[in-house]
Amino acid sequence: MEHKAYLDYAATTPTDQRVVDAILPFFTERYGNANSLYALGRDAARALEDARERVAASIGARPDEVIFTSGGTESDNTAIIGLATAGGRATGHVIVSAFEHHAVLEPAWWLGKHGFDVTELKPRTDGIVHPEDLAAALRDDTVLVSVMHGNNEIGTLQPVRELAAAAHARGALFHTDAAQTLGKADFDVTELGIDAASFSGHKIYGPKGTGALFLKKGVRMAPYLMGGGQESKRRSGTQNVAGNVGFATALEIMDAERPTEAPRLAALRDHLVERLLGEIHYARLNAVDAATRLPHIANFVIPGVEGEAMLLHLDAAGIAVSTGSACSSGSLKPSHVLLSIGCPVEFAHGSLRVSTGRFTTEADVDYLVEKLVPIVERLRSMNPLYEKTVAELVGAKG
Amino acid sequence: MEHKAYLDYAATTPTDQRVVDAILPFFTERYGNANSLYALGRDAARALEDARERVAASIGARPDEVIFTSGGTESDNTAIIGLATAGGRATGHVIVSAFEHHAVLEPAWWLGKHGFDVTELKPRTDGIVHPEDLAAALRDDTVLVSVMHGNNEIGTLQPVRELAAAAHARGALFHTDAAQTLGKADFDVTELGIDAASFSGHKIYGPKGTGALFLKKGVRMAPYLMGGGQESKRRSGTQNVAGNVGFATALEIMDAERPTEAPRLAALRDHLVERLLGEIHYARLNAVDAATRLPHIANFVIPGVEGEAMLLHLDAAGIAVSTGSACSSGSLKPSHVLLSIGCPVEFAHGSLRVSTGRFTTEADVDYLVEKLVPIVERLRSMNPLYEKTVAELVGAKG
Amino acid sequence: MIYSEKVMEHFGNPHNVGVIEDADGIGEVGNPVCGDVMKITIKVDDDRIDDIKFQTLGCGAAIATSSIVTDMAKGMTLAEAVAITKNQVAEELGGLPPAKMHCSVLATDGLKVAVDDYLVKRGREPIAGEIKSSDPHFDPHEDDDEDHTH
Amino acid sequence: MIYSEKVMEHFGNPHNVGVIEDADGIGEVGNPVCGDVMKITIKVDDDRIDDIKFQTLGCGAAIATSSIVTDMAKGMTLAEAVAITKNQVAEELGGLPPAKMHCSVLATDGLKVAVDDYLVKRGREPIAGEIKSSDPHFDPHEDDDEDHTH
Ligand SMILES: Cc1ncc(COP(=O)(O)O)c(C=O)c1O
Ligand SMILES: Cc1ncc(COP(=O)(O)O)c(C=O)c1O
Repeated sequence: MEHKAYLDYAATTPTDQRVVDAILPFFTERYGNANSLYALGRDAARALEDARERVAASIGARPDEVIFTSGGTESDNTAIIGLATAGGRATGHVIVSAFEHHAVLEPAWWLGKHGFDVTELKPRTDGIVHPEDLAAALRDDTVLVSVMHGNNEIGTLQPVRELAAAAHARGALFHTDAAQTLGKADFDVTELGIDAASFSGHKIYGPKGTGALFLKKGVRMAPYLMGGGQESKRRSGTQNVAGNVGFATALEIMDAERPTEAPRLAALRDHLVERLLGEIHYARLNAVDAATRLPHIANFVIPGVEGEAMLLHLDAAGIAVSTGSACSSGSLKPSHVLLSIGCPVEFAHGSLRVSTGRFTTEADVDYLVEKLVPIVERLRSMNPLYEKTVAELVGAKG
Repeated sequence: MEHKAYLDYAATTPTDQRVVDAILPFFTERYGNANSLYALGRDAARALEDARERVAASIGARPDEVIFTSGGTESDNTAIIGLATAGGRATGHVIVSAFEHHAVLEPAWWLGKHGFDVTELKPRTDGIVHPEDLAAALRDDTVLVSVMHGNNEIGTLQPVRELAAAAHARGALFHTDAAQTLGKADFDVTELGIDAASFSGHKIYGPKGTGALFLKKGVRMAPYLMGGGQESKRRSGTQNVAGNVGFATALEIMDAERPTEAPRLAALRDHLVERLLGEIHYARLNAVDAATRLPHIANFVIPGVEGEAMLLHLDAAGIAVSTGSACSSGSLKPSHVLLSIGCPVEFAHGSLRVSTGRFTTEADVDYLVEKLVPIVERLRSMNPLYEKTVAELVGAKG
Repeated sequence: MIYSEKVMEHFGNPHNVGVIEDADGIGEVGNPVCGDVMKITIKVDDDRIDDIKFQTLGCGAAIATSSIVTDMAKGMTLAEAVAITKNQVAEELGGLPPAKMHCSVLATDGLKVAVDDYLVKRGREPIAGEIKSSDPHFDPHEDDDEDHTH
Repeated sequence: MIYSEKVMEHFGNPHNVGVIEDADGIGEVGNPVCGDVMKITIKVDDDRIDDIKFQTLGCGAAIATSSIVTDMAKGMTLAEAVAITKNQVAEELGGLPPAKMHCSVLATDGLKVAVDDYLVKRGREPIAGEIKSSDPHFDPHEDDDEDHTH
């Protein structure tokens, strides 16, 4: 295999070498516990607070509004459960969008089993949660709304500012999962007017197992990880100084490079969409009507093929992509995200998510299309229902 | 300052260079998401499962009994809350020892506020939780008992095997926090007969922000971090492959070196105790009567001085130690551990924890004593109550 | 979740792909809504499977189990063919991830339906019994961990 | 939690340590159970603090605030001395970590008690008012994060 193309940056990213360099001293030399009083501990504390300030500066927050966590999942769990149950609250109404990551959905479901009333708000077929729809779902007893900033499967960017305003108009707090958008789209907590936001380090060329939670000053939250009282009592556990420094460094690089990187990736995406739709019959871009989208994610439905089979054949050609098909889960349930925007189940099984990043070139994208065309042909030729599917597709079109 | 002595290995350890070497490839090259199907993901999954097998082998468990977490705190939270509330249970009796780390105490208190009845079981003055005392505290509705394997402040080793047997005899599950003992004392889950155990990577020369939870096959546990369903649905969040490989590597090194390292540290400790008690008037070793103790921790009470002041003066001499005095918390509460074993409050303020490790030499220990003697003298000379204290001490002795 | 080498071999180069035009028996199982559909066509000679071909829409395991089951069945008596179990299929492939065990049911079911189709068309008694073609026939497994897109 | 340089200076080399043997006023505040005890002795001349010494059992901040408060008070009139606030003490030290603000209360309290002791001994009216010597006088602060030993 000559060419290799990693096109799954939305799943995870390599850690940038500059980030690794920033991390390294904290393993063997600057290894103090940031909660210790002596010099080595104070040095670690300073590095930690410096990292906090850098993250805060990037998102337009105060340093004491930034809580370091072990990743997007922990941030989401903490925000959803911690905000809903703050001050011992045990009832109330919570709204989450139906296409949230499971790191938000599962805690919401947990709340639903523990005294709260939970509404899953559907996005429209354009892959956007419309503020009017949120306004209609809000109730007097709504305590918390969570709508992600950018969807990890279909890449649509949500009108978070308007959504937060709608939530606030009815007295609810607003959290957004920004794991996929931090560093990739403008993100300023003041401008967005949000109360809390979740971030993940390994999506921005930082280390896995790192992340942060923005929590607006004055907003009450029950801590989720409890113990030694670190992070101003809001997240216990010895701080991962190396990891947090890595996270901050990664974010700074994202910010510095975004002015050129975002348009570059958007152009790559547009090129990919054009070629792929041009060369693969019946292929469709999911959430094609979205008014706003992330530059690095494109999600296709390729009728008549199953996602995992497509993915494995691409893998054999050295190409890494992902599929919303969850055949692998044994549940036979296709992506809840695609279903939420009205994609028919049988097509959702044949979805393909391509996500690009720092090291992606146009050659990578071209190589993907080149390899994908014969793979799709072959899989379709093995599909006993393909002719029927085509007839339906053509019928639906005509 | 010529000499430097890091003597706070129980707080955190430097990451061993061999561990760093093992981790590095996972940042920039082997960066796949362990849940991805393509080659890069499978490579990460293999590394992760390999790490899991190595941890399992070390503790005498099956690989599927090892869950990777973000550290000791998360493991403790997950075990305490996850085991108590498994299967939707909302009531029952939980016993934790009174000198647990706050990562166990706080979740227990949380349970106490959410329908459970919680008993804090006191150790005796020897720093040991006696199985008879546990037997007396157990009730028919006790669902979970948690007693730490080795105490992080006073270094006493608990009779976990007997304690677990006592819990099981009454139908309760048994968890142990082994953050301070893993790799430092023999630890075999089958021999100990426990249902769950918590571990922390940064206590064994692994990276901060890593850890694991042993959960016995067949024992039900509600997951704590919820989301993508990683770690066989028991701990969600993209796995920190680099960190987990680091944790496993660190543990293997501990195991390989323990036969020589444990006796070396025990001898250093005995040397320290002898010199310090010999040269500092009225100094006492806490939990002096413990039948079993860890080789790397010694905790002293130095009447007539305050811990933080002692610590800061030692710091000025390049020595890093810790104190159970929690003056720094603003709560003025001294160590709950020392109080639990009957140390008078006014003496608990003057505690000194010395914990040694891989890079500690006898010269470090001697240097500590040498510097400590004049510091104690000076602080006592500044203590307006010192003469009264001595009179009381002498009176108590006579 | 990692497939065995044998699975990847059969997935990459499946045997007996296609449709026998003048088939003696046809088995179609699965359902596009579930993401797995399999069609088996057989030629029967003297109650033995003389030729067999399949078409499958499905994941890597679905395709590999289809391929191996056709290999296994070829030359077998009808009675032998319907006796092939999902575990034999999985074993023949060097194992399947727990979450994928249901795929081997799809393959054995397809074969059973094709055999019964042949028998019924000949006015004989079916020997495999009823297969609910849209039923995935498996217990969602507790131990799989690749539920969601990251 | 990090101390300012000024705090560390005063902690490392505290000024005015000791006891004035023939003191005109003595102030003792704090409580060994709380971990902080301070004793201030003063010599007074013409209602001015002519000499002042302290002894303190306590943390770094307790010692540093004791040291600075004695520096500040030396030469002041009694009225000026009792008017020193905890915030002035903290300011003079280049700030104190929030969790340590109570230590500056200990220092100002000790001074007040010594001044009143002098006045009462002379049969005059106390000017500082009542100090509960065992009361830590502070709100446990929400924003500290060094609660426990690791
Ligand atoms: C939108 C979104 N939220 C949350 C997460 C979870 O983050 P982490 O993998 O850091 O736990 C992810 C990625 O997996 C994500 O894409
Ligand atoms: C006994 C004990 N349990 C739990 C912890 C918490 O572990 P971590 O720092 O990895 O969260 C520690 C150390 O801080 C500890 O000593």
